[in-house]
Amino acid sequence: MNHNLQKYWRFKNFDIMTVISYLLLFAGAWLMMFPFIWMISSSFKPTHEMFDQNWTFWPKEPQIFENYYSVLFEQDFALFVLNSLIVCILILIVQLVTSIPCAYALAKLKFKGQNILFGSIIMGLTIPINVTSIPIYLGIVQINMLDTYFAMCFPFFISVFAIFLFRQFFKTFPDSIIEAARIDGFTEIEIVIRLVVPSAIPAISAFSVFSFVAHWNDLYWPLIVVTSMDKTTATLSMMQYSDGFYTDNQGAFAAATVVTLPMVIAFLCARRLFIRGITMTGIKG
Amino acid sequence: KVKITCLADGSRLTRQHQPLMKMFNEMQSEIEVEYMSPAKNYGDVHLKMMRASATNTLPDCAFQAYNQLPSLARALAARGQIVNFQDLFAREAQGWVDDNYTPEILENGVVDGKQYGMPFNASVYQWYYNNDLIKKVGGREADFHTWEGVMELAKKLKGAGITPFAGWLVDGDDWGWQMLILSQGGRLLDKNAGDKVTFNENDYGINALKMVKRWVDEAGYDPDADYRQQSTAFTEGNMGFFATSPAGAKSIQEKVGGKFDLKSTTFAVWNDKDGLLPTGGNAGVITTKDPKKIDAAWEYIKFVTGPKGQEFAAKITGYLPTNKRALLPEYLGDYYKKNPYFATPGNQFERAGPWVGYKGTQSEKIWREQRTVIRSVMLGETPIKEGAAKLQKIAEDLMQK
Amino acid sequence: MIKKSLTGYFLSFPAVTLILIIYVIPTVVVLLISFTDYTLVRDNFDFVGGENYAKMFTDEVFLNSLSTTIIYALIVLPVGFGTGLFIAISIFEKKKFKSLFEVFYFMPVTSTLTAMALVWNALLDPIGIINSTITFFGGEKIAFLGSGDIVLYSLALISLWSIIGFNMVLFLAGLTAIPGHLYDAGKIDGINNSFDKFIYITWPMLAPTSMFVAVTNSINAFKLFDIVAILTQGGPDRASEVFLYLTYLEAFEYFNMGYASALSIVFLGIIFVFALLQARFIDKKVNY
Amino acid sequence: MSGLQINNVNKSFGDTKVLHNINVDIKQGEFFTLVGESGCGKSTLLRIISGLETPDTGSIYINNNDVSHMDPKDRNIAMVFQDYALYPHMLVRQNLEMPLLMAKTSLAERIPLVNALTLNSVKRNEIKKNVDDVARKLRIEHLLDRKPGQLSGGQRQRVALGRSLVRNPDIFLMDEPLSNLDAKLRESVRTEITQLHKETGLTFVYVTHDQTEAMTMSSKIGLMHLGKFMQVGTPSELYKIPTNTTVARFIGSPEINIVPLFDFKEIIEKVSEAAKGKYTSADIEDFVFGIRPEDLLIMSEKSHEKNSDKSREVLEATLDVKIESIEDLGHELFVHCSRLSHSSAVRIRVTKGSFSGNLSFGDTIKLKVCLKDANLFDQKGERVEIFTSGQDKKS
Amino acid sequence: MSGLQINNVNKSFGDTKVLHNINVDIKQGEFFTLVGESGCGKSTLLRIISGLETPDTGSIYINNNDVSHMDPKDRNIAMVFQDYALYPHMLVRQNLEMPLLMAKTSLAERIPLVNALTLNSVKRNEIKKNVDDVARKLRIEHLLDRKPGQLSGGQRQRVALGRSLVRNPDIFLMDEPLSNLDAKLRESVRTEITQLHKETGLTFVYVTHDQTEAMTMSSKIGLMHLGKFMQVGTPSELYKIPTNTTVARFIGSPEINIVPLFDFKEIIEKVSEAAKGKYTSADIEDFVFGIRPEDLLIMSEKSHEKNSDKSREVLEATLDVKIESIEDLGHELFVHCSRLSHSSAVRIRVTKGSFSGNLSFGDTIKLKVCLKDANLFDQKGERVEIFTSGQDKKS
Ligand SMILES: Nc1ncnc2c1ncn2[C@@H]1O[C@H](COP(=O)(O)OP(=O)(O)OP(=O)(O)O)[C@@H](O)[C@H]1O
Ligand SMILES: Nc1ncnc2c1ncn2[C@@H]1O[C@H](COP(=O)(O)OP(=O)(O)OP(=O)(O)O)[C@@H](O)[C@H]1O
Ligand SMILES: [Mg+2]
Ligand SMILES: [Mg+2]
Repeated sequence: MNHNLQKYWRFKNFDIMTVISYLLLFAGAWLMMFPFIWMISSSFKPTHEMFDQNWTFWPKEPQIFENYYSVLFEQDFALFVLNSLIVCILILIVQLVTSIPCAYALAKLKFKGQNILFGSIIMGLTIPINVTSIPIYLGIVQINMLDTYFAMCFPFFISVFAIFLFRQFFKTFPDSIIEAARIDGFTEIEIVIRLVVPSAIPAISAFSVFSFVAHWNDLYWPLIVVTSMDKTTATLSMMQYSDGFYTDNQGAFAAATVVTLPMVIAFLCARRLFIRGITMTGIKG
Repeated sequence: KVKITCLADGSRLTRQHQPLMKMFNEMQSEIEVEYMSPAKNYGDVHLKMMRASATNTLPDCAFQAYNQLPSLARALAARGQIVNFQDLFAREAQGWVDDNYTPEILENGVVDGKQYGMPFNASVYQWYYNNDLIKKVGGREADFHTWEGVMELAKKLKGAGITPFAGWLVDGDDWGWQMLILSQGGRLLDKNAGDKVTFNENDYGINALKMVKRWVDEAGYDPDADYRQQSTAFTEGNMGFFATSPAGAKSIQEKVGGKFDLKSTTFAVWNDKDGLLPTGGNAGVITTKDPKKIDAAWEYIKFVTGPKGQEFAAKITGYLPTNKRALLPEYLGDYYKKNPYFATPGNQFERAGPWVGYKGTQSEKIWREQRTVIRSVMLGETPIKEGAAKLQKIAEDLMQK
Repeated sequence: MIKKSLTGYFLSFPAVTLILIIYVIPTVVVLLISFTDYTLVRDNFDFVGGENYAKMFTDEVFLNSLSTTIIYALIVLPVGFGTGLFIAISIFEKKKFKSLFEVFYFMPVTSTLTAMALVWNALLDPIGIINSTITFFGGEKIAFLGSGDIVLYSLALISLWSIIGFNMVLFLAGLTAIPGHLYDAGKIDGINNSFDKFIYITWPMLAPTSMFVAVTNSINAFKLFDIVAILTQGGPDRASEVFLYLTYLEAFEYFNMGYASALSIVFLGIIFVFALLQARFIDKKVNY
Repeated sequence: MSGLQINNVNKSFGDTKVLHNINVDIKQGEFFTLVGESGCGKSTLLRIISGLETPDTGSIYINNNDVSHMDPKDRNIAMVFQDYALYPHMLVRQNLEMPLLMAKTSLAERIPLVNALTLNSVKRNEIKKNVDDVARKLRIEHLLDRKPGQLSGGQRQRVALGRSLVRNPDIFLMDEPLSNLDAKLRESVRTEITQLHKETGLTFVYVTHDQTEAMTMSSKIGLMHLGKFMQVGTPSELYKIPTNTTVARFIGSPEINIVPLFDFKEIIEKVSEAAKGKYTSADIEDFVFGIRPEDLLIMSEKSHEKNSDKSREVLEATLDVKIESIEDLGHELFVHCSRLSHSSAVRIRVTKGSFSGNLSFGDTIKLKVCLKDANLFDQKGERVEIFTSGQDKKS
Repeated sequence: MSGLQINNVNKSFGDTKVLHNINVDIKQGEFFTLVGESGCGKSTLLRIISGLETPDTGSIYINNNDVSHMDPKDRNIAMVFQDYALYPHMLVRQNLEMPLLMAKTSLAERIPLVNALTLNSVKRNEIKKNVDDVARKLRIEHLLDRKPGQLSGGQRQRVALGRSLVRNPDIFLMDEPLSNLDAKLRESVRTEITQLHKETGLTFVYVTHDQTEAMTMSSKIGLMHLGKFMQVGTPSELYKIPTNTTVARFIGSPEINIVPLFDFKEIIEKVSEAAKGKYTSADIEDFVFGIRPEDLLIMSEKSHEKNSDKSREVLEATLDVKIESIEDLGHELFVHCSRLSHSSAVRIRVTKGSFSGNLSFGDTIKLKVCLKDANLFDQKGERVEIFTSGQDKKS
C-alpha cells in the first residue's frame, strides 16, 4: 500500500514537473522565435499595419506581392545574393584549407614555436576586425584591390577560431591510426586529407555554419571595401531601405526576411552534423 | 562615352538618385552615370569620402550633408581633389545661376568662400500636426507660427492628457540646435571667417536653452525619446505635433495611412525678420581630376539640381527644391497647390539658411559633447547660463584642430 | 625528429603567414599609430609619444565607455550563462521535441543582425508590440532604447537573444560528455533530486564547458559593437557608448586615428587578460 | 528467507526482449556470480536489482522486503561499476563521504555555503569517522586527499569499493569491477574482494567475463544466455555437470572437447543399452560427449600408463589424434591435436607429472578417456543422464 | 645474421630515461614477446623498431640493413595496434588496400578524382587480388564491404591483421593486439596469430601483458623492467630458471612462492656446503627459494605419497602450513595457505589426480618440496647456481 502511494505521488510529481518544464521551454521557444515571426508577418503588411495595437500574424490588407517584388526584382537582388554566396564560400574554402593543416600540426605534430603559434591564435581570437581594419584597408588600397572579391574576403582568410576548434577536435583523433598510416606509407598531407578530414566532417560542418553565418551577416567590412553596386552583398543591400528620414518598412522587412532565410535554411540542413560537431570538438576542454 | 561614378546614401540612393540616374542616362548618350554601393547614412558618406581621399580612390561625384561638407571640402581641397563650382558657373550663360538658384540656397554649398557643393536636397524644419487632436483642444494653424503659440498649444494638449509634441533635437545631429540659434537671427559661427563661435552673442544661446527647458518643463517634451520613437508616436496618432524635415513628409504620410487628419505648416521663428532655419540636406560635389569627367559630372549635377531633377526629388520625398525654377507651375507649382501638405517647404523657401560645420574635423565630436550639456540643461541638471558657457567652451576647445 | 618538425612548419605555413598579415602586422601598425597624431584628413603627422594614452585617463568619455562596457558585460554574462545552462539542462533530459527546441533556441544565432536590428527596433518601440503587451497587462511603457537607464538592458536583451542558443549548444555538448554512470553511481549514493544532481555531478562536471562559455562570452561582451552602431549609435547621451563604439567614433567620425589606435591598444590589453584565462583553462583541462 | 529473490522479471528495451522471466533465489551471504557472453543481459539484471532500471514485470525482494518500487538509495545496496564511476572532481574523501552525506543530511544542510552553518559538527564527525574506518580497512588512508585522476587503477578500484562499503549495505552489486585492471593487479584485487566477502558475510552479486574470477570467487554461478539462465549452481557443478553444451563450452579453458558418441566404438553398445527406452537409436546417433581437456590421458606406447584412480576404470575408450601444436605454460602443457578421421580439433591439458614422455609436433598419439568423467549430451545439446548421476560427481 | 637487431638503444622523454641501452638480437622467424609491468618501455621499444619514434642513440638492423634513419614505411614492417587503428571511414576493403596503394603508386596516382585516370588497371587488379587473397586467408571476405564500425571486436582485429599482412612485411610488430577482446575471443585470435606466425615464418615482435599469451605464443620472451631487459629466453627458461626474483615473480600464476632458505632446516647444511667459497655464511642467511605452486606437494598423513618421478628424490624438504582458502578452477585447485611460523602466504597448485584427499579451510597440512625444481636466489634477488645447473632444467 505504502509503496503504491509513494509511487503514485512520485508519478504525479514527475508529471507536473515535466509539464511545467515543457511549458517553460515552449514559452521560451516562442520568445526566441517571435522576432522572426514578427519579421515575416511585417514583410506581408503595408507600413501602417505594422504597429497596429492588435497585432495579428496575417495582415488585414496583405501586400505580399508588392513588398517582395520590389525587393527581389526592382533591383539586382540575385546579384547581391550571388555576391554574398561567392564571398562566403570563398572565405570558407580558404579558411578550411589554411586552418585544417595548421590545426593538425598543432594537435599531432611537435615543432619548435608551437606554443607561440598557439598562443598567438588564442590572442587572435580576441582581436576584433574593428581594430585591424584600417591597416588592412590601407594595404588593400596599396595593392589596388579595393572593391574586389579578394578584398571582401581577405581579412577572413584565416580563422583563428577554426584553428582552435579543429585543434581541439583533432586531439581526440587516435594517434594509433595516424601511426598506422605512417607505417602504411601515407605522407602527412595524405593523412590530413584522407584520414583526419573525413573524420572531422561534423566539426567542419559546425564551423562552416559559424563561418557562413558570420560572413553572410557581416556589414562592417563590406561597407569599407565594397564600392560598386556590382559587389554589393545581400546584407549590404539592406542599407537601401532607410536614411535619416525615410524608412521603407515594407521593403526593409521583406528584404530582412529574404536575407535571413538562407542562413536559417543552411543551419537547418547542417543541423545534425552541426550539433554533433560541437559535441565532438571537445570544446568542453 | 564618359562614365562617372557617384556616391549617395541609404534610401536616398534608391528613391531619388537611381531613378534620376536612369532618366539622365536615357536622356543623352555621351555620359553614363552609375552609383556606388550605398553608404549607410550621411556620416558613412563622409567617412567613405575621407577614407577614399586619403587613399586616392574617390568617386567622381558624391552627395554630402551640408554640415559635414566644410570638413570634407577642406580636406579634399588641401589635396586638390575637389572642384569649385564657381569655375563651372563661368561656362554657363550669363544669369543662368541667378535664374536657377537663390544665394541662400547656394550658400549651403559654400566653404571658405568657395562653391564646393551644389545643393541637391534641402530641408528646413516644419511642423506636422494631427489636426484631429489640435481641433479637439481648440488650436489653430496660426498657433504654430510663434513659440508662445506653440507653448500654449502644447499646454492645452498636455492638459488633455495627450503627448504634446516632439522634434529633432538631442537625438541626431546639431540641426535642431542650429535652428534654435538661427531662428533668433543668430549665427553659430561668425559669417566671414567661420573661425569664431558666435552662438552665445546676444544671449542667443541662453534663450535657446531657456526655450528647450520650457519645452520639457511646461510642454511635456520628452528628451529621452529618440527620433524613431517620436515619429512613430506621432504617426500612430498619439501626439499632437511634430517638428522635422520635409524629407519625412512622404514617409509620415505612408505611416499615418488614413488614421487622422495629417497636416503640415511652416515653422515657428522668434525673429520674423532675420530669423532663418538651417537647411538640412545634401549637396553634390565633384571629386575627380579628369577634365572630361568633371564636365560629365557637371552635366549630371546640373540635371539633378535642375527643375526637372528637383521636381522629381521633391515629389518623391517632400524635400524643399533647391532650384528656383522648380517652383514654376509646370514643375511643382500646380502640384503644391493641389497638395498643401507637401507645399510647406515652398512656403518657407526664403527662410532657408545655412547649416554650418565647425572648422577642423571635430564637428561631430563637438556636437556629441554639446548635446550632453543640452540634455542636462533640459533635465535641470545644469543651470542655463553655465550650460551656455559650456557649449561655447566645448566648441572652442575642439574647433582648433 | 627533424623531419616531423619540418612537416609541422610546412603544414602551418599558410596559416602562419596569414596570421602575420592579418593580425600581427596590422596590430603593430595600430600600435605605432597610437603614438602619433595621425588623422585621415591630413597627410602628415607627428609622433606624440604617450600623449594619446595620457589623455585617455582624463577623458571622461573614455571612462564612461569603460563603465558602460562593464555594466553591459555584467548584465549579459550571468544571464546568458544561467539561461543557456538552464535551457540546456531542461532540454537535455527531454525525449520529445528535443531537436525542435534545439532548432528554436539556436535559430537566433544564425540570424542576420542587420535585419534583426530593424525588427528589434520595431519590437522595442514605445508603441511596439512589447510595450503594448506591457500596457495590456497594466504596466508602464518602457522607453527601451530611449532611456539612458534602460538602454544597456535593452541591448543586453538583444544580445542575449542572439547568444543564448549558442551557449545552450555548448552546454548540451558538455552535458553529453558527462558519463552516464556517474548519475547511476549518484542514484545509489542517494543523489536523487535535481538539486543534488546538479550540485554534486552536473555542475562540477561541466566546469570546463562553463569556463569556455564564460570566457568566450566575456570576450564577445567586450567586443559589442554592431547592435550599438545600428540601433543607438551610443545614445541616448552616451548611455550605450561602449568601448569599441567609442573607438569607432574617434576613428571614423572624428578621424582621430592616433587616439583611436591608443584606445584599440588598451582594448586589446584588457581583453588579453581574458585571453590568458582562456589559454590557461581551456588547454589544460580543469584539473581532475 | 533472507538474501535476494528475483521473481519473474522481464525486461525489454523497445522491441528487444533482454530478460526472459528471470527467477533466482540468492541466499544471505552467498557470492553469486553472473556470467555469460556479451549482451546476454547481465548488466541489465544487475541494474534492475539496484533499482537503476525498472523491470517490465516481476519483483525484487531484499531481506524479505519487496523493494521493487523503492529508490536505489532506499534498497540499501552498494554497487561497484566497471569503470569505478568515481566523482572525478571530488577528493577521495569526498567520494567516500557522498553516500553518508546523502543518507544523513537534509537538503538544507547540503546547500553549498549555507551548509557551513547548517550542517552540525556531530554529523560531520560521525561521517568523518566512518570514512576513516573504511579507508583504514582498505589501506587507502594516504590517498584520502587526492583526486581519483591521481590514483592508479588498483587504487581507484579500492576507493570504489570503499564508497560502497561506507554505507553498510545489505547487498553488494559489482559489474565487472576488475576488467579494467591488468593481470597482476586483477589477481590481488580479486583476493581482496574475496576477503571482503568473507569478513562481511554479506550477499554479493558479481558480474564478470572472466572464467577464473567466476570459478574462484563464487559460491554460486548463474550462467546467462540470451536473457535466460542456462544453469545456476556451484562453480564445480557448472564445470563438472553442465546442463548443456552451451554451459560446457562456456566454462573451462581450453574449451571442452565435444566428440560424437559414435567415435568411441568401444562403448556405443553400453550407452545404447542404458539409454534404451528413453531415447531412440536415431537420437543416440547424435549424442556427443563433452570431455574436459584434462580428462584426456595420453597413452604413449612405451609408457606403463598409471591407473591410480580406481573410479576411472569403467567406461574407458580411446581416440587417435595427431599433435598440431603444443603450448607450454610452464606448469602445464596445452596440446592441440587434430582427429585423424575428420579434421575436428582436440585439446588436451597435460599437467606436470601426469605424463613424462616427449611430445612433439606431428606425432600421432593415442588418448584414453574415462567417460565417467565426461558428460553426454543429446542432439539439442541437453545433458543426458543415463548412467552417470550428477550426484556422484559433485562432492 | 638476418632478423632484427637492436644495438645500444637509449631513449629519454624529457628527463625520464625510458630505455637503458637495449641490445637484442631477434632471429629470423622468431616469435619474440616483450613482457613487463606497465610503463617499463615495451611500447616505446616497439615504436622505435617501427620508426615511429627515434632513439636517442643506437641503431636498428632489419635483415642486415641499418634502418635507423629510414621512414616507417620503408622499413617494411607491419604493425598491429591495441585499438586496431583501422581507418574508420573506409570500407574494410579500402583499409586493406591502403598499404598497397601507398607502396605501389606514386603520389600523382593517388590524388582523388585524378586517380581514376592515372591509376592503371593492372595495378588496380594486382592490388585487388592481393587483398582478396588475404581476406580469404583470414576468412573476412564477407566483411570487405563493411565499415570497421560495423564489425565486432574479433573481426576488427582480424582486419587489422589483414592490413598488416597484405604488404608482405619482413617483420610483424604487435602491441597488445588482443587486450581489447574478451576472454573467449582472445583465445581464438591467439591461435590465429600463432598460426599466422607458423605459416609465414616471419619474425614477430609481440607486446603483451598477458602471461598465457607470452608463454604459449613466443619462441622467445624478453622480460623488461624499468627500461632494461631482465631476462631474454624461451618461455620455459623464464619459467623454470628465472635469473632473478623479479622475473620469477612476474612469470607464472599463481605467483611463485618465495621461501627463505633457513625455513628448510633439512637442507641448510647441504646448501651451505655447496655455496662455500662463493658466498659468505651471512650471504647464505639471506638466500631464498623460489618455488612454483605446482612444486609443492601435499603430504596427507594417511596418503601413501606417490613418488613416481625419480629425479625428485634428492634435496627434499618439508613445510607446515595452514589452509586459508581454496579456489577451485575445475581442472585444478589453488590452495592458499599461511605459514605457521610467520604469516607469509604460500600458494599451492593441486592438479587433478595429483592429490585425492579432502582439503578444507583451516586444515594444517605438510608440504613436500623437491628443491631440485626450485631456484635459489641471493639477497639481491639474483639466481644462485650452486648445484642445480640451468642446463639440466631446460628442455
Ligand atoms: N538502455 C538500453 N537501451 C536499449 N538497449 C539496451 C540498453 N541497455 C542494454 N541494452 C541491450 O540489452 C542487451 C543486454 O545488455 P547488457 O548490458 O545487460 O548486457 P551484458 O550482459 O551486461 O553485456 P556485457 O558483458 O557486454 O556488459 C544488449 O543487447 C544491449 O544492447
Ligand atoms: N610521448 C611520450 N612522452 C613522454 N613520456 C612518454 C611518452 N611515451 C611514453 N612515455 C613514458 O615512457 C615510459 C614507457 O612507456 P611505454 O608506453 O613504452 O610503456 P609500456 O611498457 O608500453 O606500458 P604499458 O604496458 O602500460 O603499455 C612511461 O613511463 C611513459 O609514461
Ligand atoms: Mg555489462
Ligand atoms: Mg604499451
